[in-house]
Amino acid sequence: MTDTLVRPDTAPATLDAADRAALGDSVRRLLADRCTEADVRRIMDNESGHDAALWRALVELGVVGLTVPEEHGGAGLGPVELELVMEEAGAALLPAPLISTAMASVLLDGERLAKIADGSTIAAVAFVGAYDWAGRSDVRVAGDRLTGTARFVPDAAIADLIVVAGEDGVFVVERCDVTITPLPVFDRTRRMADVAFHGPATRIGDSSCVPTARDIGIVALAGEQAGGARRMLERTVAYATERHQFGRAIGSFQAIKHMAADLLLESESATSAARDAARQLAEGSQTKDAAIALAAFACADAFVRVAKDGIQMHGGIAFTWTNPAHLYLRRARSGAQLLGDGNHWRERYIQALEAQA
Amino acid sequence: MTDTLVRPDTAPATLDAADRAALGDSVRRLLADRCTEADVRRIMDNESGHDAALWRALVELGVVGLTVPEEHGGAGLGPVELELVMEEAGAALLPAPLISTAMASVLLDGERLAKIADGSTIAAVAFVGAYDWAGRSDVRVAGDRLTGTARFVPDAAIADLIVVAGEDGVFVVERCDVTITPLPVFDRTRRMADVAFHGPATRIGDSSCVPTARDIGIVALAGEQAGGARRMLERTVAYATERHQFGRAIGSFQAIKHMAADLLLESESATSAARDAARQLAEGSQTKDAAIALAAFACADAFVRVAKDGIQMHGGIAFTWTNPAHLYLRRARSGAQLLGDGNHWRERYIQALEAQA
Amino acid sequence: MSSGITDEALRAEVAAWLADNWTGLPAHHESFGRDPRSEWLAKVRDAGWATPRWDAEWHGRGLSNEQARIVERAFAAVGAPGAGQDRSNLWANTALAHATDSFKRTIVPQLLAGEVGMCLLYSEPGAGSDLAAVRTRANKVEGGWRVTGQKVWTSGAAVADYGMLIARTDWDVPKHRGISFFFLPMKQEGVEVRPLRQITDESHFNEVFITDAFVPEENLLGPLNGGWAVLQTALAYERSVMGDAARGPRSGAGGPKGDYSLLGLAQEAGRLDDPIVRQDVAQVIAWRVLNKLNTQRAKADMAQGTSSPIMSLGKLAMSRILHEEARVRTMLLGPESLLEGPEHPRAEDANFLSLNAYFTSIGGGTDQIQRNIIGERVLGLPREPEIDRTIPFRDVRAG
Amino acid sequence: MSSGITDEALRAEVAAWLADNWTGLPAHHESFGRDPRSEWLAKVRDAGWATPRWDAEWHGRGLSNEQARIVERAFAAVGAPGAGQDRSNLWANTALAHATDSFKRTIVPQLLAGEVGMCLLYSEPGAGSDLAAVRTRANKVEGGWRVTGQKVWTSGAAVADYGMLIARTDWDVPKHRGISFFFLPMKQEGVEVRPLRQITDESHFNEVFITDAFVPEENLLGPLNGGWAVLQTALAYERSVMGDAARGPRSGAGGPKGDYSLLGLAQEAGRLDDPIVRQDVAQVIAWRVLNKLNTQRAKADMAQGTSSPIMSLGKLAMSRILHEEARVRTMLLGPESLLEGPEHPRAEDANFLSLNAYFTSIGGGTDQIQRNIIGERVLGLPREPEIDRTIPFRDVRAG
Repeated sequence: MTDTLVRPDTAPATLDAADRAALGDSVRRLLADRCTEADVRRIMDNESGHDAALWRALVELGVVGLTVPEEHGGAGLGPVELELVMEEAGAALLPAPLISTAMASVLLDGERLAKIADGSTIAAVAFVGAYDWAGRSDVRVAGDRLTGTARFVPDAAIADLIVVAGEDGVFVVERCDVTITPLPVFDRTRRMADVAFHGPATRIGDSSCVPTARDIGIVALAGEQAGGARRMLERTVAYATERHQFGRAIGSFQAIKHMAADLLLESESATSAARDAARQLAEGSQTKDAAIALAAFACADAFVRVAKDGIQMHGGIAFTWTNPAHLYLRRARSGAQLLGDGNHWRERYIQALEAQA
Repeated sequence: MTDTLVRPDTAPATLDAADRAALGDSVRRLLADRCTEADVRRIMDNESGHDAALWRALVELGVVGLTVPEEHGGAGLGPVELELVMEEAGAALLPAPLISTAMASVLLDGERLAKIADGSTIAAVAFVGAYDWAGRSDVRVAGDRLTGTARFVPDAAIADLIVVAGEDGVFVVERCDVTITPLPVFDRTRRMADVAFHGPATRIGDSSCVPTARDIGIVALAGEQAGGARRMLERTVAYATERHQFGRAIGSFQAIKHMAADLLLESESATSAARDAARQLAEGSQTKDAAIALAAFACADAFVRVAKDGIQMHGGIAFTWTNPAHLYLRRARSGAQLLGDGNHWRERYIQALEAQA
Repeated sequence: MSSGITDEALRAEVAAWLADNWTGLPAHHESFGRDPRSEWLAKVRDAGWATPRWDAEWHGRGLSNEQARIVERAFAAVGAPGAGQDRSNLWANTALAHATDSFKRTIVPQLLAGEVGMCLLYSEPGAGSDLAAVRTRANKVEGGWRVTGQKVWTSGAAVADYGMLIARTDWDVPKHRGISFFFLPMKQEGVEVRPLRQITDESHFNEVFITDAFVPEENLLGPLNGGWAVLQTALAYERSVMGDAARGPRSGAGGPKGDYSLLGLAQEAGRLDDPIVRQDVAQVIAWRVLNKLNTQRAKADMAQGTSSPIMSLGKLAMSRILHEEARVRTMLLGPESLLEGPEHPRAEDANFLSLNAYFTSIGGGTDQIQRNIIGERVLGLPREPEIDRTIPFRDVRAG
Repeated sequence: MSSGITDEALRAEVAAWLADNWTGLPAHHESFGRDPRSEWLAKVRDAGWATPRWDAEWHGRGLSNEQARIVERAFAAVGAPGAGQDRSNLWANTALAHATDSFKRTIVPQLLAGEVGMCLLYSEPGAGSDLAAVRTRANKVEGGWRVTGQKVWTSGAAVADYGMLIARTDWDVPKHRGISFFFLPMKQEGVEVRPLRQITDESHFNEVFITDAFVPEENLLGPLNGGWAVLQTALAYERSVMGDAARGPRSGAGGPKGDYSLLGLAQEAGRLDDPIVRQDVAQVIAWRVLNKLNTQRAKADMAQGTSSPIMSLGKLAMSRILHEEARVRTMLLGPESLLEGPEHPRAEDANFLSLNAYFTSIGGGTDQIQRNIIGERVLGLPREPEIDRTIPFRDVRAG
């Protein structure tokens, strides 16, 4: 078996440069219209953290089914396009279960896939066992039955279907068969829940797709972080250009200017890492494990740093709730714990390099 | 047994503030006169790295016998005064075996001590076994015989006496009974040699004083590093004030000014750490292990950072051999490996904190 | 100045006074606004312990610095507040040094007893790092001035009786030379206080909207248009205490506090066997301890009459400590750090700190401004050329 | 511009030419001074491969960028040097763009064949970051100029035939407007070259003392007093290749080289089981790989005709990488890092790198200057007010 493609059984199409640019543009336009800062704040204050109308618009644009094969009603595209879309999602702080559905798209089969693509099902993915990076979940598999609790499952509270992925295989469980406990989260643009299992579950596959699902998740998240970092830097540079102190734009002071230069290096490096990981995953490169690991920590670290230093560069205005800077920091912090933290992925990176050598 | 004082059997005198200031002044004056940059470069280029006349002057000032009890012809002072003297030594990049003789003063007995104080003997200390932090030496003890090689022993090539300190006790070996191989070193103000033992050795004590000898070494080294950092910062600030580019002193640019502010924090913290470790060692404080460990890594890191960033702040002029900036970096780098590196002492620090808790 | 009393006699007198008078305070008190401890503080003031270094005219005893510390230590030993305000009370010091005679006779005793609530009206939306760019205007009218403008980052404004205000009184001179300093009465129409929501979702600060508010002539401190110098002395008081004063995690249940709290958290979280964690925890604790050692050394230097460069480093040091501690706390907690709210106090601490660290690194002068100050005033590096220092404020570009 | 040749035909032609002509080069060559590969390079030039994008007049073939890359790739595939100098040859590009007609007819062919040695005479002891502050003077005389001054940081000066020189030709205008750009003949009395001892104890650079040296009229590049603009285009060439070009450890025996060499060193040193080491090694390797990915992306962007902000980041990135790699190498070696000399190649590498990293972080514009450039030219942040930009150079404070 190979885990080099999004799905072992379908080769993802790859758009040419012009179509790729058009895809990015269309997502950017949609989000500029439907996912403004005011929209983000409104959705944050929702109990569910979800906006069904916005999700519907994303379905219609084909973004939700982006990596679902065409035969199941999706766009049949791959990691490269997913990463591109996620850069826009990150820039706009889009509160929507795109990473979850992208990971689920790798794990689900025929009809369930079609329902992801047409928007009638939202799926959340719980990694368990060896794939639960921090070892917080205690889900046990006995035959086709699941018990125990999966912790910190993104988007579980709005999911119709919970996909459980671990070394014992892939299972789906209907919402009605689990107990979902939404968690109070620091980043309200990315909701989490604990999911308790009481037995009923359907095994839909072995564990062979699980690494790819996680890799797709990393690529999507890395794209989000690269896009978030870039937008936060743009906002900060714009503010530093317009804000005057001591009769000068604060961006003319070396203290601010030099921080901005360092952040550009972070943000551009994140973009390079995310895109390279996407490309290597799409191509099934021999060195993709290293590329994925690199993107995982480089993009997370970059987004946190750009958001952190960006607030500092703003000064007092960014210490207020009404300024959006802290929303980027919250998003950066949540992403940095989602599928493994920096130390975890630096360790996996060096393991991958050792394996390559 | 107690290892809270310099020697278990002698309480070190402590000078009052005025006498302490006078001691510092007298050392500073001597070094300003006899250990100029030109002197340091001349001694660096010596084969031995040693200047007997300068050493003699230090003996006469009482610096060499500073921590030797008065009954053996020393000044009978303690870690606090040693630290103070070493700040001046570090500032002047003094190439002289002061740390070695201070450590030896803790380990040696009556007549040998007197010969340290009167300058007729130079002693080098080789930590072996559990006290060899990096585990590079392979000295074996069989009864009163020593075999194997102690590596990276500071000042061994000019020593009359090698003091071997480990968990099996303290031994002295005459120069004529060992093979000394001087090592080519990056910091030529601090020479090292490998010392091969061929049997003959005299046991002069058990291991009870060994930790104190190492602690005294750390305090002396920390003082040197704090003094070196401070002087390097002063030089850098002076250059940044006098050097003009773009019609302005470069120190008026935030890029330089803000680095200088950060370095002041490093350099002042190093001074605080070194003095606190000296005080706690002198007082036999319950928390002295933590204080020693803190000084060990804080002062080493601070000196390296001030020297490193100081070169950067100078610009091209500091990339030349004739500018003394690199001499500070060399000295900082050698000190950082002398009695344990930063990671080693951070680990020991947290062990000390655990033991305190 | 020598008061003629011996150290022993002074020690005995203050001990006896405390024995007679000190019975403790109500358990809870709010630190802004009118001080509920006023009754006690008035007693301390009247006994001469509030301001032992000042003359009797100002409720003091004309003691030397050394003797005043005897008084302070005696109060500290029993936990009684109120002594030594001649060093610590920003408001009273500022008023005594700069207020008109008539005003300070009224206000200084009240300030020493905490009978009036105070707030600071310095920063504006357009004047943060650059306080001299304030655009709040005070126009001369009969008997005083009429003030209009907007202030931000004001603590305690809602319960304050006076605000220490800087406002522009001359627009046709360079910016530092057209500012005056006032005690603005807060309880009047024309002063509106709105809470400011912080990124931590708390509201410790306010915006203050001032519209045609009146400040009487006698409430001017220092000369008209000489407010910049008054402000500098007031800011110096603040800065000298800032390094120690950074606020820690807000939760009461987040494990042991203080310099070594990270060690406890690492242990609790079962992470203390990880060598990487051990290095990071050691480094953050080390910075905390070094900052404390620096401060002790600075205080010792100052006691000996030497000026110390170290004091000004405290705030900058604390800023690095807090941001780095937030990072390490987050690393220790892993996914648990995604949570917030009172049921997750350790996560709450880590997240709160990750945001509240900016209170130290931005508030009261950003780290960048702090580095300027250290570079120029401590290390003596040359100032940056200031393009707006010599032109009339009207012509300065703002935004 | 289209040359009319198809890709296939071009590919065939260059392959055939290489098959006929390329037989390899002498194993060893010195990279400064007269190029011993001149005979080969002259052949490449005359065949039109040295400058395929240029017109036939300048030994080129008027190929498009894409077709020129076909030529370059064909040369690279067999390891033959000399192709594509229309992008890489600093000297020839500068001369072609700015030299007088008569001078460039002589010099450009020689430069393409490496028949003349070149060096840069920009920096001075008082003009490092601030190149526009040069004080070397060129005074007009019959038939040319007489030059007097001191230059530093000159590579290859001892074997150079010409130096690209900036010198002041007008002292009564602001600094950028009184500079001229020359090809100074180096082999003359009045030009003295002294090796400069670096902190690494090497001497790759020289000081050049110029005393009344003569430069003929036709060796002026660009307009008189218009040298600043010429310099800018020359510097742009340099900067665009700097990110990749930082020199690594000098020892030949210091373990595997390249992006992953730290991994090999850690293994060799028996330190790869230490989790702290693993984190640090991973991070440094990551930075190297990220820098490479950034550069690839920049090149791809430029190939598509978009300008890329990433290119300018390479040097800054490399500076961090080298300093940090020196730290990690030192940590890996422990006390072994105290040593130097050829018998201790791993220590030699670590120590050399700890010093030579400044070649990248200071040389060719300090990191601080790079951050200015990135902030201003890439991010579009406003320039710092420059106090000496508008005053006559005579009046500028120097030191």
